[in-house]
Amino acid sequence: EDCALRVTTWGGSYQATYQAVAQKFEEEHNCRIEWVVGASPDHLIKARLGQVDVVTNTLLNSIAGEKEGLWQKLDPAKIPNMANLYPNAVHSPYTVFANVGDYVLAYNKDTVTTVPATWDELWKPEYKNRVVIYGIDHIPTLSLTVLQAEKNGGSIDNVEPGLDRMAELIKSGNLIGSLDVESQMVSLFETGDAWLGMLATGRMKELLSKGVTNVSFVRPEEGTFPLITSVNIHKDAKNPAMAAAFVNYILSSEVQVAFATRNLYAPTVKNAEIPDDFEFRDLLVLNDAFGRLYLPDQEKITANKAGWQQQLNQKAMR
Amino acid sequence: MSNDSIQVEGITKRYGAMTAVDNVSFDVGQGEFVSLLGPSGCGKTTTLRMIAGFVDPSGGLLRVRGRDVTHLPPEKRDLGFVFQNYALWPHMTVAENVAFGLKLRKKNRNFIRDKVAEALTTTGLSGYENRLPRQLSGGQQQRVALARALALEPQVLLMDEPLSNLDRALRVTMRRELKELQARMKMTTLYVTHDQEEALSMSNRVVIMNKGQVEQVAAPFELYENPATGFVADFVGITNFLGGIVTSAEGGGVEVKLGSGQMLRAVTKQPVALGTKVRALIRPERVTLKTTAADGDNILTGQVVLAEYFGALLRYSVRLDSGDILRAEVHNFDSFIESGSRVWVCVSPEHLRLIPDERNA
Amino acid sequence: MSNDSIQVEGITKRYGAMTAVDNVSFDVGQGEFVSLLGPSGCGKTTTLRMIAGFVDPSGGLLRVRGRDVTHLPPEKRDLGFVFQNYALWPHMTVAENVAFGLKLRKKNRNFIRDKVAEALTTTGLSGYENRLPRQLSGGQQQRVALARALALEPQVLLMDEPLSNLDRALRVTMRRELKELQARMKMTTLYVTHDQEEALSMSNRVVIMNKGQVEQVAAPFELYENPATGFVADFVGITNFLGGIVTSAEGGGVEVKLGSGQMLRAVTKQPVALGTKVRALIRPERVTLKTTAADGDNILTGQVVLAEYFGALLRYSVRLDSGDILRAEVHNFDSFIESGSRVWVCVSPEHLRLIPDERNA
Amino acid sequence: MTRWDISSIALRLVTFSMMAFLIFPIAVTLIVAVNPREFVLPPNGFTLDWFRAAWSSKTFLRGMGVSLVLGLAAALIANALALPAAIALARTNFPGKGAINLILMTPLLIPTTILSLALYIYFVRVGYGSGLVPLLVGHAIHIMPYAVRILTASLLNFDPSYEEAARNVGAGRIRTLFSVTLPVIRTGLISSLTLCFILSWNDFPISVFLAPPSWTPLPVELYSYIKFQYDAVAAALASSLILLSAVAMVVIDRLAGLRRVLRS
Amino acid sequence: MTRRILPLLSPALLALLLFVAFPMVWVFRTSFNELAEGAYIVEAMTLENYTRFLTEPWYLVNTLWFSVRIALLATAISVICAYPVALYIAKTSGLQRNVLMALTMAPLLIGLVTLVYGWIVIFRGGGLMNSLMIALRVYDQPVRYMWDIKGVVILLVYIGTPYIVLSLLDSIERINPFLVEAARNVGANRWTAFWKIVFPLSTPGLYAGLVIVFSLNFAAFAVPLMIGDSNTQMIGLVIYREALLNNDLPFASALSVIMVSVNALLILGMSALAGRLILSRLEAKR
Ligand SMILES: Nc1ncnc2c1ncn2[C@@H]1O[C@H](COP(=O)(O)OP(=O)(O)OP(=O)(O)O)[C@@H](O)[C@H]1O
Ligand SMILES: Nc1ncnc2c1ncn2[C@@H]1O[C@H](COP(=O)(O)OP(=O)(O)OP(=O)(O)O)[C@@H](O)[C@H]1O
Ligand SMILES: [Mg+2]
Ligand SMILES: [Mg+2]
Repeated sequence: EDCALRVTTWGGSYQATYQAVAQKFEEEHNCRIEWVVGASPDHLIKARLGQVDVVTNTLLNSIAGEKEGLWQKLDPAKIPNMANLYPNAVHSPYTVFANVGDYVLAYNKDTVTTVPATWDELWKPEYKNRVVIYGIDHIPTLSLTVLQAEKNGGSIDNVEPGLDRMAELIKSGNLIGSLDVESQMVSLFETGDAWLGMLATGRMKELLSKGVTNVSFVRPEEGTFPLITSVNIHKDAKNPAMAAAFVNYILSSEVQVAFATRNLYAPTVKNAEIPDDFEFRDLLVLNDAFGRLYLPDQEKITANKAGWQQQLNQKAMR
Repeated sequence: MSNDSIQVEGITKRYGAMTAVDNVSFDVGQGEFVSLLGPSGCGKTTTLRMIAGFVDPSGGLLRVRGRDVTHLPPEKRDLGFVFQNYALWPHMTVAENVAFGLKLRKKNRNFIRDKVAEALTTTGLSGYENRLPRQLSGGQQQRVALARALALEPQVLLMDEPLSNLDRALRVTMRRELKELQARMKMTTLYVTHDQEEALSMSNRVVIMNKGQVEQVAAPFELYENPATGFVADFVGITNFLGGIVTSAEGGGVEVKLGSGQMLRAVTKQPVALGTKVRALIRPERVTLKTTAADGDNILTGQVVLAEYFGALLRYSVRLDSGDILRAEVHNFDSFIESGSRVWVCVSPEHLRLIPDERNA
Repeated sequence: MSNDSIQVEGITKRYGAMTAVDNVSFDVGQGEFVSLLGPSGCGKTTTLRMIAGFVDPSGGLLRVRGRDVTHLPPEKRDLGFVFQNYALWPHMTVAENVAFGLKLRKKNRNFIRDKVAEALTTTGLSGYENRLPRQLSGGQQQRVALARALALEPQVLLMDEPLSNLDRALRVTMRRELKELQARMKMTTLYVTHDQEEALSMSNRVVIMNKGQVEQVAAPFELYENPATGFVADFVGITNFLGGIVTSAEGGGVEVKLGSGQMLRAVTKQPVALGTKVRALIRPERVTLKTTAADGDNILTGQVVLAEYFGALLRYSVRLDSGDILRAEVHNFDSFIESGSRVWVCVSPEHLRLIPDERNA
Repeated sequence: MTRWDISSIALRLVTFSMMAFLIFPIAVTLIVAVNPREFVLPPNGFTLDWFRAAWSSKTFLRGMGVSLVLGLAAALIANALALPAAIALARTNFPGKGAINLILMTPLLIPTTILSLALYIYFVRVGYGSGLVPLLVGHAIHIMPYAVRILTASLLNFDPSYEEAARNVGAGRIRTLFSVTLPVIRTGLISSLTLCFILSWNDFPISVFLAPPSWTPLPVELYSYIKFQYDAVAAALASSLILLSAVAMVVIDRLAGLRRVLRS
Repeated sequence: MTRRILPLLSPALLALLLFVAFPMVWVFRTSFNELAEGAYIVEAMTLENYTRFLTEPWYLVNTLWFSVRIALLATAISVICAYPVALYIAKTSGLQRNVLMALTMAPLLIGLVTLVYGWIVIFRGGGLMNSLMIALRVYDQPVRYMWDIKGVVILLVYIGTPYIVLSLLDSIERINPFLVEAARNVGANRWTAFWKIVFPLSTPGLYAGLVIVFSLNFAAFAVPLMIGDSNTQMIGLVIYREALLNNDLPFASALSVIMVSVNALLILGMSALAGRLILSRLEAKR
């Protein structure tokens, strides 16, 4: 019989890794995988419409989907590899983390001579028009906002001080931009336009492997902001058993290592062994680094970010 | 198919408040050649376009071959048409323009080639096969438009001033060719022209239009010799009008007293009532001018005010003593009469026509 | 400004391999009315367009008002122009079309309004001010084109068949109006027409063109009575040609032996050498037809093969016994000669012209 | 009348500066595509690696194929729908014409993101969630207003007597359309088809939502690629496309030129 | 009349009904729903999404009015750039014409996504544009183009221009050359002949191009997304963000409804103006 499993993925290298490892799964289970390629929001929309079985998601999407009741519970009996997950890689009975990257503080070694130790560096006046961050509705920037709120006497429930700091940053003229397209940030570091800024580890690797030697990175003392890939099974999955099998496969050390070495997304299972000679080992958020991830309450962020953005816009523009 | 006639029954076309064609009726019998003649803007083109189906009539009925075609699409009417503004397809060569209709009829290639060559020869355009319309002179374009219609050998042919841009010599030739073709093929033909000579020489009958209405439908000779209205008399050929009142009428002889008091004698076919206001019509070529005193019936005196030379003819304008201007044409002349000369004007009673004076009726 | 003349000196226009205008020279003096007359496609429009500056000449020189304008842009030439295909601006109303040139000259509003009204009245278009060109009949559009040029009161006016789409009556009126306007304003006028009657009646001189070349430049009477070539004779008016050889020439009297052996006598002004091959020209209106035997000079016999009625004239085609076809026109007639009748053809020696036979020279 | 006067020189100047403006970034893209290290100017070397990578990527090649087929099909469908409407709009005046005009523009007024999302949801609801139909319909409907506008503009300058002449010699409406109307408005039609094709070729939001798994058009593939992988492969791909179309232009010109020679 | 028009219009109208009107019903309905906890959609009947936008001056000024202004500005510049090009191309033929056409279309053919490469190289702080301008002494400090509204406008112009060239070309080409000659003859120089004859007669094409490009600009999201930054609150981008990044479909739907209405009003205005000025005179009725 014709077995097909619909799995969402982002395009490009993520899909490439997926495809490379999926071949084995397809053969073993005699089931073809149909890749549903798209940007993160598409994944959610397609899930809403019941067009997918296994959803590779951002955590934000997973949370929204949970609230809408889109997912089915992940059954550890059918997904034995769940047992190997780090405890904080299990978000809920519906959502687990497939892999994790983080946003580090990248800097140009030629122009930033002392290694920055804190995210506050971004505000320093000497970096006028030299700083890049993600767009203000992206998770790392939202996290930075909450972080700043906490550092300035606020909290996630009183984010005003954080917003003020962000507005200050915007108005300071330090920012080259707050960007939506990650790859542009890479090129800004490459050309030397950007001296300091957030960068996902995956992008950092790209820079390094291109032979860019004057850009380095640091994980500031406050911690870094995680980039989480979560995974869900749709409640109306056509073949739940096969979906569970695939999730199990994603959590296998083989696939975990593949994503780590190819895309720099660190494993979320304890039993994945990264080769010691792996060139970019430092870039991976391994074992204990997990604990240092700055992960404010995602649900609160989700619920409030629209309001925050609007406030920030007003603060920054007036 | 045996009855290739056209009937136009009370057809009307309004553009907003303005009536371009007003309740026009006439018909063209099988194989007949009828001309639509009238002044600029009188509705000739509009009438023709309604028959061809390009303009929707506001009212009235059209029959072609006995069939009501008032609402038939143009391509179903099977009528040849020559456009006043040529309407040559700009993307096709001369040959392609002419061949298009034949191709639609799925004729074979050799047949088409021959017919195209024939039509182009008839219109004097051999050698221009591969030109595009914009590379042709005005007259050449007009001939292509004609060739395009003729190549289809239509049984019913409508033409809108197809020779207006041709020189006289070519026009005379084309006129002959057309007439001969029409006679040979027994084409039912409706011909719009503003050229009375063309209308008179080619037609079996002529429809005179004025301001959207039909003034008279008659055979050429009848039209010229017995115009129904002053408009027709004036429009078909040149006419002198002299207004007067009938003072005596006995048998065929009638006496008219002109405004100036002078008397004119006329021979009429229809009886005329005594005392009717009439206009006496005199064709210029019927006027004889003498530079010496003359005697007899219908002699008026006057002075030549203008002499125009047209090669084959001399046209004089004479101011009669009554003040009226009278035109006289002289053919086959050997001497000029100088402008300013005093002249005696003679018109024989047989050449005087009387029509009721509709101006103040 | 006192010298509003046009000189055309050896102007030539080639389109690829084809020469549309070939080394044409003539001139139009100040206030003169000159017509360009010739068959369709002979290069009239092209010549005019070169003078106006729309077409670049391939060679030759153009002077207007004594100044070399060969490479001047059209708007600097200050010439009125009436287009053969009207070229009305479709987005402007009739009044706007006419007013456009005046507006460019920065005239004040009242002045413009008056001039527009005047030009429209002259062309019989009052009441059509607010129509768009596509809402007009062919003839009306042509008159707008004329009004547009006249409103500017140009000192030099070029017109390309400006009356071709008008009915005869209107044409005659417009012709008069134009001529009168031209005379009053002393406009230097070059007038393209295919209508010989128009050319002859309006012009001071006529330029006859054929196949891109000038055949003759002459005053109308000269042209008609003394055509330089067979082409001119044939094109200007209708002519009968009879070929022969001069057998005796004494003073003004010449005897020509026709191909058929018959002798014709002619009176000539220029001396003719004995034995020259000539063509005798006879204008149809100079031919007298008799149905009874006649005697005297220049009598030929034949048979009427066609009788055409044109209202004011009857045209007969007579097959002479020699086989030649001879045309005769009769004006002021009272009876027809039936087709098939035997006739005697008389031509007086004064009405016979001789031209060298260039066909086999 | 090609004389050298100020206005024609100015026109030429403006045109050529505009051309420079239009191709400047393309030229830069070309340089980027042969530069071993992207974004660093002046170039620090020459490489065809990016081209090699672009042309050995099955994803891109397939994406290109999909976009090509999709673009052609969508352009044809859109124009087929638009042409009759354009004829009605250009030829006749009828009550409510302004409204119809606007209605025909609606796909242009709605943000593409929303339109495609709505279309996607709609198709899923009516049971055509996957397959090619939604993708094709989405593209065609989105580009239709462009076709309507351009064709209407074309037809406004069209002399209706050309059509009358064709109808008169016996061509039906359809035949007249193909033999006379379309050839006469050729430039407009080609503009419209080209524009429609290009719009479809470049479309991203509609394809993202409506493309079935194995039919991903090029822009989606490209976007997914550069979102995570920022190298000059995309630039190389773009450069190849420019070169290809340039070659096609020359070839078409030669062929068309040849035809003209053969004809005369 | 309707007998002749309906068959002509019905295919397009039917397609629009099926594939625009019906789907838009859903959008309209969604605009009254609610986003709960910033995450999931709850069926509701609330005007909240509309009032949130329409009662907030910040949105009205910085999003709606801002988008209209930018779209108008970019469209106007595109027209100014495109017109001479179309005029020039209309006069050429053969290879020259094909090459010019290819160059004009090239930006469209390549697509925005890849072109951004080139633009970054040109626009960035020490990029070609700044180097050139500083060398030409237009200004002496690098100016920001990338991630700035200047860059957005330049790119919108860059993309809009070819569309206008294309739609103008046909209208210009079909102008009967005699009409220009007639104008020159009554004393119009090239410039006047252009303004009084060529320009009015090209308005159908110009209008087509205007409407297309204005709508494209007004709804633009890809350009502001890639070239702009958070300050570039073009409404198209806001909708995109709300719908796809914030999952706020109800708000995005409401914004879409507002945007469609505004755009429709603007286009109606433009068409009324164009119709009044010229189009109605060119309509081919006999
Ligand atoms: N663009 C062109 N390319 C090639 N030949 C042309 C072109 N324009 C005109 N001709 C040719 O040049 C010749 C002269 O044309 P022109 O228009 O001057 O004739 P015309 O004397 O005005 O004729 P008509 O009385 O028919 O208008 C014609 O044979 C015509 O076919
Ligand atoms: N679309 C239109 N709108 C308004 N009036 C029109 C329209 N078309 C024609 N007319 C008017 O209708 C009348 C008749 O026009 P038509 O073209 O039939 O005249 P015509 O007899 O062919 O004249 P001509 O000999 O000048 O060609 C004219 O007065 C013209 O102005
Ligand atoms: Mg007419
Ligand atoms: Mg001519």
